[in-house]
Amino acid sequence: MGRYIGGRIISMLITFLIIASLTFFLMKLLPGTPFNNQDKLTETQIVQLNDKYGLNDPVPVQYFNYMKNLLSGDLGVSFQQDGREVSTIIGERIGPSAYLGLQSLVVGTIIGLFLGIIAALKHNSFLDYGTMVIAVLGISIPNFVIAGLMQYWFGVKWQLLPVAYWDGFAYTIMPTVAIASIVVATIARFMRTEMLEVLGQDYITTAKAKGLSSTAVVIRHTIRNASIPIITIMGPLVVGLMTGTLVIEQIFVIPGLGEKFVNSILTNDFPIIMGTTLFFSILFIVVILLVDILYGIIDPRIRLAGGKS
Amino acid sequence: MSMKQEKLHDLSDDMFQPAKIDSSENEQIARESTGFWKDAWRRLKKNPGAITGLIIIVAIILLAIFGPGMNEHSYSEQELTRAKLPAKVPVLENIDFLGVNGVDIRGTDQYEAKGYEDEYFWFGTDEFGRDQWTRVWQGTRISLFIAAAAAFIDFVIGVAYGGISAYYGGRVDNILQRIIEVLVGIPNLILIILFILIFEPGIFSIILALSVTGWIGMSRIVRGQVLKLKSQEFVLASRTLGATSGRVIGKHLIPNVLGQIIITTMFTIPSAIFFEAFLSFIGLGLRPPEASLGSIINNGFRSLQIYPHLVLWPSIIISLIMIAFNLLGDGLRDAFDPKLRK
Amino acid sequence: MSSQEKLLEIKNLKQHFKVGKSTVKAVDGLTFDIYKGETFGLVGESGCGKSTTGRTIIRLYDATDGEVRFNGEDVHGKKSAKELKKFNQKMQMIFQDPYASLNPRMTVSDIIAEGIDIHGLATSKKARMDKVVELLETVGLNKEHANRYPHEFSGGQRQRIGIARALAVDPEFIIADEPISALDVSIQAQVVNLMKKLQREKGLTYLFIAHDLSMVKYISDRIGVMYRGQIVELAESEELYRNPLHPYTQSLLSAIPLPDPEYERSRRRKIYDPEKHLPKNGEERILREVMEGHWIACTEEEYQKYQVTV
Amino acid sequence: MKKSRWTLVLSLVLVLSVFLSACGGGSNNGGNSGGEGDGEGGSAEQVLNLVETAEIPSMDTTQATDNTSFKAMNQVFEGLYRLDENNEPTLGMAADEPEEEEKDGETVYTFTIRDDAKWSDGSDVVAGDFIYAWHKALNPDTISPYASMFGTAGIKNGNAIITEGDPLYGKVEELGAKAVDEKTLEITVENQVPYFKSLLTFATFYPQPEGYAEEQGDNFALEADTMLYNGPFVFAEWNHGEGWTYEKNPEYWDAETVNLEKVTTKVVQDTATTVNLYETGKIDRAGLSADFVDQFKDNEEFSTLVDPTMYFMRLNQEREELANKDIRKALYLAYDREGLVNVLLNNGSIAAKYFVPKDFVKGPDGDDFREFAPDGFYADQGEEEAKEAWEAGLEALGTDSVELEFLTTDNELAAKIAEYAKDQFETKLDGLTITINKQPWKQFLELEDSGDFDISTGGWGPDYPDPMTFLYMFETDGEYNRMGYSSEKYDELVSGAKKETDEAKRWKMMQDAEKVLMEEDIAIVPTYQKGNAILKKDYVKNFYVHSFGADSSYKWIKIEK
Amino acid sequence: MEKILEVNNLHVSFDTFAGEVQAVRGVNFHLNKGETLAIVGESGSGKSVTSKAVMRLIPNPPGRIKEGEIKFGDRDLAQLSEKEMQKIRGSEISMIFQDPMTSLNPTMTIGKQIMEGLVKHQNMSKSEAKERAIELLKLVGIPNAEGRVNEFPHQFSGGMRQRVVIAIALACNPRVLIADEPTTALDVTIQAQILELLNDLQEKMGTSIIFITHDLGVVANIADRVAVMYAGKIVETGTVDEIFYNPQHPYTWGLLGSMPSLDSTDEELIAIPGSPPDLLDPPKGDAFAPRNPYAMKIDTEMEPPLFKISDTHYAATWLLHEKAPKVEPPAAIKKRMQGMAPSEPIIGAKDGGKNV
Repeated sequence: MGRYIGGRIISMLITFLIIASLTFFLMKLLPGTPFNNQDKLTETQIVQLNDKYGLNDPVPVQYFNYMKNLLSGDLGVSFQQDGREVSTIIGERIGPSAYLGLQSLVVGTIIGLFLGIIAALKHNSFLDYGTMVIAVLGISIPNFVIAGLMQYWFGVKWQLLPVAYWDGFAYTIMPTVAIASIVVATIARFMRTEMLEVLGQDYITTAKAKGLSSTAVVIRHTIRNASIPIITIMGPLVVGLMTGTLVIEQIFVIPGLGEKFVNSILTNDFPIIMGTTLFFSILFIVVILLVDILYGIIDPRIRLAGGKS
Repeated sequence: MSMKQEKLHDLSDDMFQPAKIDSSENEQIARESTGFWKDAWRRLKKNPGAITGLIIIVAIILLAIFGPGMNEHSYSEQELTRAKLPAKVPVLENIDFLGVNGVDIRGTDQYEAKGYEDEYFWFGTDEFGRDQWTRVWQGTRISLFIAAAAAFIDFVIGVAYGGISAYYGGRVDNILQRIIEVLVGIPNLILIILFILIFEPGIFSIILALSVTGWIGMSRIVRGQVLKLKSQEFVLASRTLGATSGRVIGKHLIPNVLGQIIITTMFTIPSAIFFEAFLSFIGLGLRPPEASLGSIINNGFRSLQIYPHLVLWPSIIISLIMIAFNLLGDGLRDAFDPKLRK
Repeated sequence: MSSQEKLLEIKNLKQHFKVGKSTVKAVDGLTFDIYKGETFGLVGESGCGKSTTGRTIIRLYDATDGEVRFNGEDVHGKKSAKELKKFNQKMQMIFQDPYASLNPRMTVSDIIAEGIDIHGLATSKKARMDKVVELLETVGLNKEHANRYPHEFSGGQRQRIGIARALAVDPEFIIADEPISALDVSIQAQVVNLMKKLQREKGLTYLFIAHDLSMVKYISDRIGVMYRGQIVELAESEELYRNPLHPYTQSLLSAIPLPDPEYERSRRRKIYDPEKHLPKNGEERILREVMEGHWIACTEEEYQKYQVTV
Repeated sequence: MKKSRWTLVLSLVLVLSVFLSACGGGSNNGGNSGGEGDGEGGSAEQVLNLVETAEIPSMDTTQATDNTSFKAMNQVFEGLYRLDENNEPTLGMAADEPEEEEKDGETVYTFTIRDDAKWSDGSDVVAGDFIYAWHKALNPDTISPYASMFGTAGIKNGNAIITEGDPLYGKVEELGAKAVDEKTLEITVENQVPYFKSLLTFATFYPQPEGYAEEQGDNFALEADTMLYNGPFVFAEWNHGEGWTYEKNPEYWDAETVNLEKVTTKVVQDTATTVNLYETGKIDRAGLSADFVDQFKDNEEFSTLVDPTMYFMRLNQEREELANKDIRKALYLAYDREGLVNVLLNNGSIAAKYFVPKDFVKGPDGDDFREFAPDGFYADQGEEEAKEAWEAGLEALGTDSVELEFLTTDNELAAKIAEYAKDQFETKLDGLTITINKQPWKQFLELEDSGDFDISTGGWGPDYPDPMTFLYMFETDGEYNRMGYSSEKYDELVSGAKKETDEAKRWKMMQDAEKVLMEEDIAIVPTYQKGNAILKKDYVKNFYVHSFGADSSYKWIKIEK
Repeated sequence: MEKILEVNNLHVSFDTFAGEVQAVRGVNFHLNKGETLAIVGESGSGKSVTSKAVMRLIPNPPGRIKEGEIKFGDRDLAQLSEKEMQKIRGSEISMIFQDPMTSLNPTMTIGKQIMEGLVKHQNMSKSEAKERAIELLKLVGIPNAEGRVNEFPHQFSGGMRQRVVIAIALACNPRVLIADEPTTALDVTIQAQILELLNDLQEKMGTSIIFITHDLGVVANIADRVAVMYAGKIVETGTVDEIFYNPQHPYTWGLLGSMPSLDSTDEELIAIPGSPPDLLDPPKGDAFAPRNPYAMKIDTEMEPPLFKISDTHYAATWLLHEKAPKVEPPAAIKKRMQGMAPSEPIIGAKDGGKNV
């Protein structure tokens, strides 16, 4: 197991370095430099500013310097937020995104599992279609519309919840609902399929033949086995949610990473682009690894040492 | 043992003559011939959700094709004097609760106020005074076109990539899968901006942008399926007959993965529409006055509280598209699932 | 067993698979010949490598080591597409699972005609259809079946379709990989009878792979018993059943239940314990001919003993 | 005193129209960071809750380039002067008006720093702090994006020091500014400009606490607790990305004038959210985009303000079609500005056929600059004349169809305006096809800068209270010309005006220059002068909005409930 | 002999897209205490459905028990509620399934899987149940039971898994054990072991067994009585000797004839031509008629009743009707009937450890 994880980490590092390099060069393909928007700059000043940040060096030199700094753990400083460390910026932004993401994940997963189970147990019944329509509705309405409507009705009209800001649990409710709607839909549909699959398995018949009650069969034998594959979709989902959604963050004024990331791309804030990209990739790769390890722990059939048996 | 013994004596001797059994009848198949697709279709027909989805999709496609031509307005014709009129539909205008009588949410008949008493705008007009009906359906057309084109490209690349990866396996598979890992890691917004720069904004760039990483999901599905299929005996049989790789892929693998591919496509289309809407939200994308459902919603979104018709109609349509494709996709999944075959 | 002309010669065939870091020796040094016109049975329990042997012979897998000569030519040395095609036409295969072996998306006529299409054996559409109908009739089906899909057929019918597909290219040699084990008894007889009939009519040679010993015995002229990737005993079928020498063969034979209650009441099963059968001093067992046509994997010492008993 | 309304016009922040440089005034009695708790007590608590559309990129006075930063700095720092209610410079760190002394065509101003001018740690603001900051701004290693301000202000060697190749390049000590003693600052001006004092209110001329800044090194001004303040407020909190909070600065020399105890500012990019926050009483002032104007225009708290910011289209005169004056005239006249400002913008913006804004500066005679042509140029001409000109232009070009690319940004409002322009041009001018090229801000600038466009949208806000802040743009090869416009006559008038010391003459020259640009050459198509639609609680008093420099001052705000 | 289970006129149908598939069409049989009844038939004959129907494990929809009774003691299982049925399943009637690879929950230790029934039916505490589980594992011949009780199914070989399945089924000492093709997926040597185990256990515990299979060799080995099913009906039933040595139904002839015996010569096997009928639309008359070389006109018109041959032996073929012509069974069958058939059925002779 240790050896397996070691091997995985090495291949992760390689993937990571390739992502870092490709992103670096792609970024360099974006026209313009970070300093062409500073309206009143003279040509000389732009040259000077570019010099200051080493942007006039040939790209390979810049690449070399960047990678050198990267490997020593230095992500550089932001161009737009003058002089602030990229790592500090990511650090202060990740908190709200991660909190919101995880909360939405938990809420969404619970509801999604519940809906998926109901739909599968009542396969092809009205309840099945109804549940699926609810699940699908969650992803059917653009989430900025959902968010806007919620903000208006719950925040302004009925004044039940705070309109926006990031200031305690009450403030997380609406954004959580808006984000969780996607999770609910994804998980519910996936769970339904898996449940149907498991319900058709022989061991379910064995369990029934033991005389277990339907509830016991569903809880002890079906749900557990149906949930295991969910872990595989959890990986990307976790990363997607943790890294924030631009739209929700903007509408509910949440100082999260999603907004920062999109804006960094649109403002050519190279160090932030690189920093966030690398952060995302690491998070992604690590989460995938964790998911695999978790899978091995939860599903006794999979032994890590030999991969899938 | 139900039949009474005595009754048995009444049978005529003639009945005990040897019967002429046509030996070929032994092999007769009573049921009508059903191919896989016919069978799936039959199952699909019994799924009310999927059929509802299908009907909605067909209806929306028809409206997207014919809707913009159903009145005399064009999607780009501006007339500021009639900006932001609410919806007004002949006949239905008399039914108050439908809210299509030209009266805005503050109770003013805008048509009267702006001097357009004799005109009807079925979905109202936007801030430029353009007919919202025409624009919404034009937008639907563009959204669907973008989604369909993106789905098509995803299909082509995804199927080829996943197919090759799984079919050749081993080292090839390994390398191709690593490439995907890297691709997933690169933020595609950077790539999208690059496309928009290189090709200028517009439908083409968006389609390309959507396709940059969109095909990965498809390729994963296809890869998984092909991996499963390629060791199936009918594939081996074909190989022992000397079939070329092309033939094995084209005749055996693809047709069997097709069900999965179609299902995946059903889910690609709505997500492409959504991604396009996201691009509109961050301001990237189409070249005005071209509009997609996403950009129309995004434009109208801020007037939600005062001109709800600007966001209501396109939202309903985009939601219907999503629901319909998802229902149909789920339905197809059930219909194609061989485990449910009897 | 008509002539003694060797159609297929297998020498020291090995097939090793890499599973993660370990290697599975599915086939580990097989040597045997198959004569023209005979049926060679290969039996053994699941996982003994018999199916792998069949698939390796027909080149579905590239052999790790060893030689397969077909009509004197080295099958695995062939390279050019043309030669391979010719080889594919001569050697065919019938598969185990009647459900998995037919492409569910193709009509029966397309399935059967696949070989015809690949090898260009029909000049026109009509000729192709005629050939398909002929093949369908050969296997006891008829032309109404041509446009139907596999799932509409019963297991036996499907297996016959599989046979028709193999016959379409007029092969000389057919590897039947457990062709009847997934079928019902009554249907097994149909297929076996059909295979026998075809052998008679077309002079086919079979490699019949199975785990059902009674059926193998019935159909085969000679039988090889496989155990853990190797042949432990090889003899003419009557001889093998009458006089099984290897303890593993004996255990296999004694385990088969027969449709005869009397016999069943008296049957005693012999148990084969490989641990107890380990050769002393680690000597490898080599296949040796203890009497004419009866080979057995044994050590030198055992060989002497067998010769005495025989 | 360059300040950028550019960023206002087409902001970094994409999605939401930056158009509203929203800030809000007023307070309620809740007073916590969320600004909750309306209607709690009797006497008005002096707390104001505001929103901004962008976070503060920099609090280093030499590094900031954007509106938000300048606005924030105006509340926590102070230069020799600060802008008052009427946009006039009023004494800040300077104790008195300076002594002036003419010498060899140069003017030496001697400022005395107030005795009670203190940094927030209680230390004195000294003359050296100004010199320290100014040198930093000019030093090539730490060059300020606004370094050219020194030249603009006419300060000796200000331009030379930042001009590569100049013998004085990089020699910051050659700048015409000296700390004579702790409290005496001497500024030498080589080229007097009337707006000199106004410029000194600008952030680039603020002091920095030399000792403290050196001590903090790279961390200086990165966080609320790594800087010192000398303005009316200090940062109590600065949560990057989320917002910041001001508190009254007890060390401020004029602290008794300052009423507000606390100002909270949150970064809100979505206008709908801003409006909702306003409606629920969480904020006291909100900028509105056009979408919301209809909703609130009858509201008592609604008002519009006109800015001296101009929007116009650059016509790339290196293109054959646009080099033709008739074509340009047709474009100039075809555009219905009334529809734009009344329906699409709907926020008090004024349809403009001129380039130097109204109500911006008054001439020596006390009249507004615009008085000489109050309605702009070709004011009485319209669609018909446009068509005539178009025909003439087409004839000259020998074609009957013209295709032009309209470059704009992905900003929602900019896109809308482009869409409107396309329709206006295409429906009124036969044979014209407009293709809209919508690009992200950075790429827009890149394309515009490299002349890769036919028509592009632009906006310009003043950096100092003088028409020159507009007119200098279109000098031949000017940094912001960007459209290949070149007129000897115009160049002569502009450079003449720059040197002219007689105010009346200078004024006339500038008016002539505008006339050349607009009437003779029709070099650009002006569209409108920017208005702002604002919601403000009426208990917020004395919220001063400035027409140049920092957007607004909170120093005098009072909550009266 | 005490009848422990009696099935009367059982009809089971499945509603499919194509229509109603009548999988079981009026099945009658009974099970005596302590005996093994083998139900033989090819796939699709309804033997598995019958057994699942007894357990009331037919998934509904699409399946349903249309009519008939399943008498277990004085109860009619067909009428019991799901709750009542749950009390019977696993405690009084248990079931073993065909594929040991899929019939165990892959994510639950085998110990827990055995314990579930014990806890449910015998109100055992966890520790008691675990002890009993270990005992059961020992009983079914799993070495090192104490250690293996905590292992997962994938850690067991196929044969061992089937032993575990048997242990689960026998946990509560059921009166009836239904074994649905329990050895079909296993190799011969493993099959032999499992059969021996079942025989042993039956002796020890006195369980009555319904053994479903298509392998006549297995039937000969394990059964006391045999019911031959075809197209959803029982076509012949009798003691094992009656069926093997005096078969009367042409379908039984076909089944027996299609198996080569080890001493058979090169003669052709008796193949039953064609395929079983489609139960979506069962043919009129005798369902076997189209494949029956001895078919008579009446076969295409009327379903044959069960003709009694002896007290224990019945067959549903018109050939047994008094007016039917006497037909010669195929040679191999004749050989069985003449040469091997003992004059007397030897039911009691089962005792005395015939197998190792």
